[in-house]
Amino acid sequence: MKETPLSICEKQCVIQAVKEGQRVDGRSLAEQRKTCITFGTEWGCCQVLLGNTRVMAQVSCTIQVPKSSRANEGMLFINVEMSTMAAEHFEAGRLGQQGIEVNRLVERCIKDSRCIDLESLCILVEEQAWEIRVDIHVLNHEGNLIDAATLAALGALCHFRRPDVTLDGREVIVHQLDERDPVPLTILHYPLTLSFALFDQGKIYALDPTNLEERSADGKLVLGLNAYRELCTLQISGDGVFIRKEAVLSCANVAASRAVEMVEMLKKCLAADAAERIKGKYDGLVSSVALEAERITTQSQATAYFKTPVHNLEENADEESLSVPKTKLVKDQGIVTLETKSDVSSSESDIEMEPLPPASVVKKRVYEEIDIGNDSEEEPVMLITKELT
Amino acid sequence: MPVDSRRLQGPESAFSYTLLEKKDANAEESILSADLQKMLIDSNHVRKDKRKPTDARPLFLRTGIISQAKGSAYIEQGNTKLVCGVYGPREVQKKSDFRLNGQLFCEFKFAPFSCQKRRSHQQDNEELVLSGLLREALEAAVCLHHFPKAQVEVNIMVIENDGSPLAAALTCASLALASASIPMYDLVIGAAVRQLPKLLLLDPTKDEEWQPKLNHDENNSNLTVGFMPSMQQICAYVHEGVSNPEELEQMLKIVTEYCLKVQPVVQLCLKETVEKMLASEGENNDAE
Amino acid sequence: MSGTELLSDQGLRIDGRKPNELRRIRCSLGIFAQADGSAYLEQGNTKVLAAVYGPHEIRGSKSKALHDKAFVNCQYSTATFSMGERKRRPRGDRKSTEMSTHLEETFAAAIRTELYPRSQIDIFVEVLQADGGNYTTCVNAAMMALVDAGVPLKDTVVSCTASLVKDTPLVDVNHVEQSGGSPELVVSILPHSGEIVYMSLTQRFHIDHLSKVLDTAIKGCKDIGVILKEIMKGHLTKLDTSLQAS
Amino acid sequence: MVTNFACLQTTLHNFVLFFTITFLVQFKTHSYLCFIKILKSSVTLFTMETEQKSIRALKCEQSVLSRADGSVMFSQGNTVVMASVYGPLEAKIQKELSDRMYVEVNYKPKTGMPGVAERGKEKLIKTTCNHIILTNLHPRTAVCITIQEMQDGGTLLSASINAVCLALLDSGLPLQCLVAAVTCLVDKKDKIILDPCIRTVKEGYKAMFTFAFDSQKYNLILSHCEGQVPYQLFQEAMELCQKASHIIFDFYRQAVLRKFSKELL
Amino acid sequence: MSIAPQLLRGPSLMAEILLSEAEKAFIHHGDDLRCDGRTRLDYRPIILETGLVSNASGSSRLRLANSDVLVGVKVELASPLSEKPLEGRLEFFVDCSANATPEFEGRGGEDLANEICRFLQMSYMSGDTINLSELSVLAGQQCWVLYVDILILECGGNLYDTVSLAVKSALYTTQIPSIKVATMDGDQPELELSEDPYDTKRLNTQNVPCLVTLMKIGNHYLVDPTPEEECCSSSGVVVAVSGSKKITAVRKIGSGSLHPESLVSMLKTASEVGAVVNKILMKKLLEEETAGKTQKVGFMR
Repeated sequence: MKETPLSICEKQCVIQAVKEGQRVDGRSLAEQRKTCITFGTEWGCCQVLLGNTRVMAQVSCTIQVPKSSRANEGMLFINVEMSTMAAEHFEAGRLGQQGIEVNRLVERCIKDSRCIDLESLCILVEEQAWEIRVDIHVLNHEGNLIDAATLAALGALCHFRRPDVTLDGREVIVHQLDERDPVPLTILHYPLTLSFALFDQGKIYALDPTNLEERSADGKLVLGLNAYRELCTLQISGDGVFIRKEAVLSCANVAASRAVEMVEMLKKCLAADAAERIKGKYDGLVSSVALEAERITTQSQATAYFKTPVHNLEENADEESLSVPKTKLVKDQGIVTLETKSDVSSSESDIEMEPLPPASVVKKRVYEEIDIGNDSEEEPVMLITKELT
Repeated sequence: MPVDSRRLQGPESAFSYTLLEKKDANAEESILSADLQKMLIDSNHVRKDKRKPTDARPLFLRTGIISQAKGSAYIEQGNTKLVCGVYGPREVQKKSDFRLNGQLFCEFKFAPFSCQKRRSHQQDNEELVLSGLLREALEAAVCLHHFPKAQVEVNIMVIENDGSPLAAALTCASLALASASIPMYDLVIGAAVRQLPKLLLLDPTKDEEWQPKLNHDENNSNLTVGFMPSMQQICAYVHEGVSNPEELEQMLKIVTEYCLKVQPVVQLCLKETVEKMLASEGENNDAE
Repeated sequence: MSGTELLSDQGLRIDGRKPNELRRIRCSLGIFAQADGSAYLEQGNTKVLAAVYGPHEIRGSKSKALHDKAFVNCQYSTATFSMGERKRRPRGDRKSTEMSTHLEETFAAAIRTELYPRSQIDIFVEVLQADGGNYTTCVNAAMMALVDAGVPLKDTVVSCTASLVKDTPLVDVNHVEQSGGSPELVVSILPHSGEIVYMSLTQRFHIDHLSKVLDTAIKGCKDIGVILKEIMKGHLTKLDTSLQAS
Repeated sequence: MVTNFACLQTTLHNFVLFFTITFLVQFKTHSYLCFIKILKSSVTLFTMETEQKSIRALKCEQSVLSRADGSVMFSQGNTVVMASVYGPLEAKIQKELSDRMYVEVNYKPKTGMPGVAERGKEKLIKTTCNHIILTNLHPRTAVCITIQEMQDGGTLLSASINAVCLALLDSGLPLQCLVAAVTCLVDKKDKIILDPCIRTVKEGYKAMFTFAFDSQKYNLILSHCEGQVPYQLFQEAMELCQKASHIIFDFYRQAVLRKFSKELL
Repeated sequence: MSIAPQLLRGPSLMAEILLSEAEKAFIHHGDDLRCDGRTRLDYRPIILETGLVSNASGSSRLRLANSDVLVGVKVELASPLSEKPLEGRLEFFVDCSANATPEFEGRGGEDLANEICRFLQMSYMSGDTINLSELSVLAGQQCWVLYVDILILECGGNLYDTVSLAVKSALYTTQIPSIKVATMDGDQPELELSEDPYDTKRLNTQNVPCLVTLMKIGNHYLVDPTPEEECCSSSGVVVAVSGSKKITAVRKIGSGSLHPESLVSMLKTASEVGAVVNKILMKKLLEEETAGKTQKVGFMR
């Protein structure tokens, strides 16, 4: 499948807006979309939402023979997977040019900046070492895959715990997770990427571009930074992009301060996750299903507006239904009780927002969170008794 | 090498148990060609399978064994067994491959169990080259201008390899093409010969085939030829090993003579095929 | 970091150059008969061959054709024997594909593609010997091949690397300096306007140094630009005299 | 009806199950059982205590992905999968079918490349989809279904099928019926555990079954079995799963209800 | 059926050349005089230079008219094949650079490369070409592997011959480091590489075969065909001829067929031509070696 081509008026609208210092989703030029990081039950699973862009990373490890050129180091392998799920023009099992670009940038940001202490992954010199593999799955492509992918990869690496090993002479004993506490990776610094879309011959730059902005821009500036304001990677690319040195420097400064905030946030999320785990009854990604209705924010409406205006016409006749009132549905049989919660918190933010013309075509989402009893898997939740049939 | 993700793979470090068989590697390497000759043939000039040097193995041919194919054939040459299926002519699938003449696509495949060492499901380098040789040979025999813009596919599957697979494949493929009613100038008959310093062995088995080994500097080689008997033309010629031009001439003579002997056998098989076809058509007509 | 080894106390680099000194550049144009344009370029021990075919009709699927400009197609390939360790595949790996993409983007910016709508220009580069700065040498060689082919350009593109050792920026990094753990900044510019068309960085350094290193790289680019322009001129006068002679 | 038996054995007391059956034509559970009964003639009947007869919490979020035509993030207990549907699309020439839609299913594991196991799952899901989608309404087109494993809670196959069904519902492709898949296993003490969690699966089991039923008459669409148990247990497990499928269908109803709630409230 | 069509198609390299009827007629019916003034058994001028690639243990660049080939030989230690524990091995790899023709872009040149590669392997397999047991370091455990990497930079006809001459020259210059097996320390033998970079040994390449391509055009056959001539011919033979005039491999190329008699006569001619080519090449290589270190010209011409 080919990607739906971008119409000239869409492109011009974006460019014009940017020139006036505005963006189609209402952000300012140096503003990022809302970022949300969640972790799975397994070690080393991290899902990142950057606006509507959704990326999941999973870290796994195996014992391998180290490379002869680096006999006392473990290995890090980064693999980006893009399937049709993320966008219609991606093909499962085959990375296109875009995929390779993302893969290489993540590799350069995380692997080449040596943020993981690979020497600590060596078990026996020249014989055995851990190979850490990061699989990054792009689930939804709404622009700025690179930032989302690096954040997810870094989050997953921070979250990951490998089984402990001990040496008995030259024999390696791998301890199962329940036998001995697993060991986290040694992270030396936290590198992240921040991307700018470049417009108007490199004079205007917009942080965290959406897909629409990426496709209308001249090119892209990707900066890899850590919390110590160190540059880890940098790339300017795009068909016919020109940029002056001054612009690069000012982007770098903006990005450096952002990177500090992002690393803070990631650390907070990691700490929150650890606290949850201690409490027990941890269900990982389940809680991110039907993620808060907060996500109906200004941006998502705007992107939706640009994406499929006609498709959503009937669906959104009235504005109030944006916030679904709290309801409790009780099944007639009296056996199955379905509780339905709905988050109303979003409605406030919506009211404050300047409605985009035409307001009626704003796409909104309805979230269902239909719980049957509580979420624990320990106890049987609901019994199917004979009466059911 | 791309990883085959469609099949369960065996452990990488596995190897054939036959390598562990008791044999003195040093001894084998240093066998002189004269001794080698003694190993392959006894003092009465009789080979291990009771053949004379210039005898070929018994040949068995049959057509129409793949019901889905336009034409097919099966050949048994001693223990070398292979099947050929012919599909087409049909439209060329890739439009950029457009050519005014018809095109031949050949695939030569050894079944995983056909050789002593297990072969992979994916085509390896040797199979690719054999496919190319087969294609070049058949292109000379098939009237490609009769089906412009179309393609014919020839698939060879070797079920058991006991020497001279390419020779058998050539005969089998031409028979299959003929049974698929693809216009041809002539049948292609394949034949192979093994050269030992003072002796030529026609239609060598796996053990008799030439193997790249040290110290066989004397005249020692293997030749496979595809011959079109009626046209007196050679459409395939592959020689490996060390020989003089004069010896090659001698080898070629033996091989072409053999091909002339095989020709009527293949013709007979083809005749039976046509008769059977006519008979079944007649039955159909009667039924109507 | 092995800074002490890479830069001696006398301020000389491992191969005896000064920090702001380029490696020797040698170049010859028109070395192939069949290509429309070709060039061979040496920057120190890094040796690259480039060939240009086109502008010609789109090859393969017609869907690649652009209605308003030429489609620039590049391939970056490395000879298997070009490095110390043997490379298993000359191309098709992710790094090579990435390089190809960047070459395409750079030359799409430099070539006056709007003159050849619905056509294609092929640029193939082959690294014969790799000794650091492979990508920059490829850009420069490809540019010379384009000049040899007579493809109209908006401006020449030149590329150069820079690094930072002991807070001293180094220009035109070789393989030892690159693999010694020091950062490498690759910059491609249009020398007339000084605008950056491509830039990439591996390894880390503090953001405060960026300005300094970037300046060094841009200076390096401009110097290379001057040298290449001389070579171009020499080639053209030679062509001119040979034409007049005949 | 087409059935594939990988392996089928009958012993005196034990009915050995190690096979995968895919029905291309839907038929009644009853007749399926008859069919199996014919295959095994003498089986002593077991009366089993079936203990855990529960299904874990179901949760879903439809239209999670902005680009797909239909998408869902679905959780069943701790199992989380995401499914997306793109279609009807223009089919590739090689894949084009003149009389119906081509269904492409991609199952993506969390780590590593998809291998043989994933292809097996793809095949099962594909045949199920072929059955429930009214493919003949869109000839010469394709639909692309992608399933991403996100968290393994023990029942990935059944969760995937349920997620695909929800995603198809979300995409608005015309369907013949809905499908609900339920997994159960027989543990070492011959107890049937419905919708097992990952810990139970890892503890080991005698057999694991996944059944899928349609929404109209709760007939069997898919049956995937591994392991060896007496026939009686198999029958019981299937009946249990059939009952459990009602909950999933109820859940679907609620999900759709939520999606179009404004019209009802 | 999952046949990748590009793998089954022959090299379509020469499809681009357009020839007029008159040109074709000249090539077909011309007397013992070819378009470029040669007779049927003449080669075009050859430029050969060795030792151009500093990262390789042996290298050569050979240009035969417009056919340009660069060969690098890398020497590496590896474990021998389980079926041949006492031998080292040669691994050929041919890469058709897209510089030669855009057709070779991506994997376009792979089938041609495979064909050349396989034929080289075939012709080097016979016992008297290279003594592979010389490459054994530690029986059954370590051996030298010579990676012969061939880079085809331009195609101006007669690739087989060009490649084989370049490979032979590269092998001639290949330096294999001296290695010593140190005293058995327990059961673990230690390999000791010589400190002196000039302490190397060379292979005996006297008998390494050269390939001779003979193309059949009309009623004649000729050596060293130009692309135009290749285009006019439907068949020919490639013959590997060792230094001792022996034939080590033959294969028919092209989609045409040959009469047995003409085939035999082609083989005889090929062995004569091959012997001469071999002799001249060895002489020139020796000359270059004895001339000592001169400035490498390479591509700077």
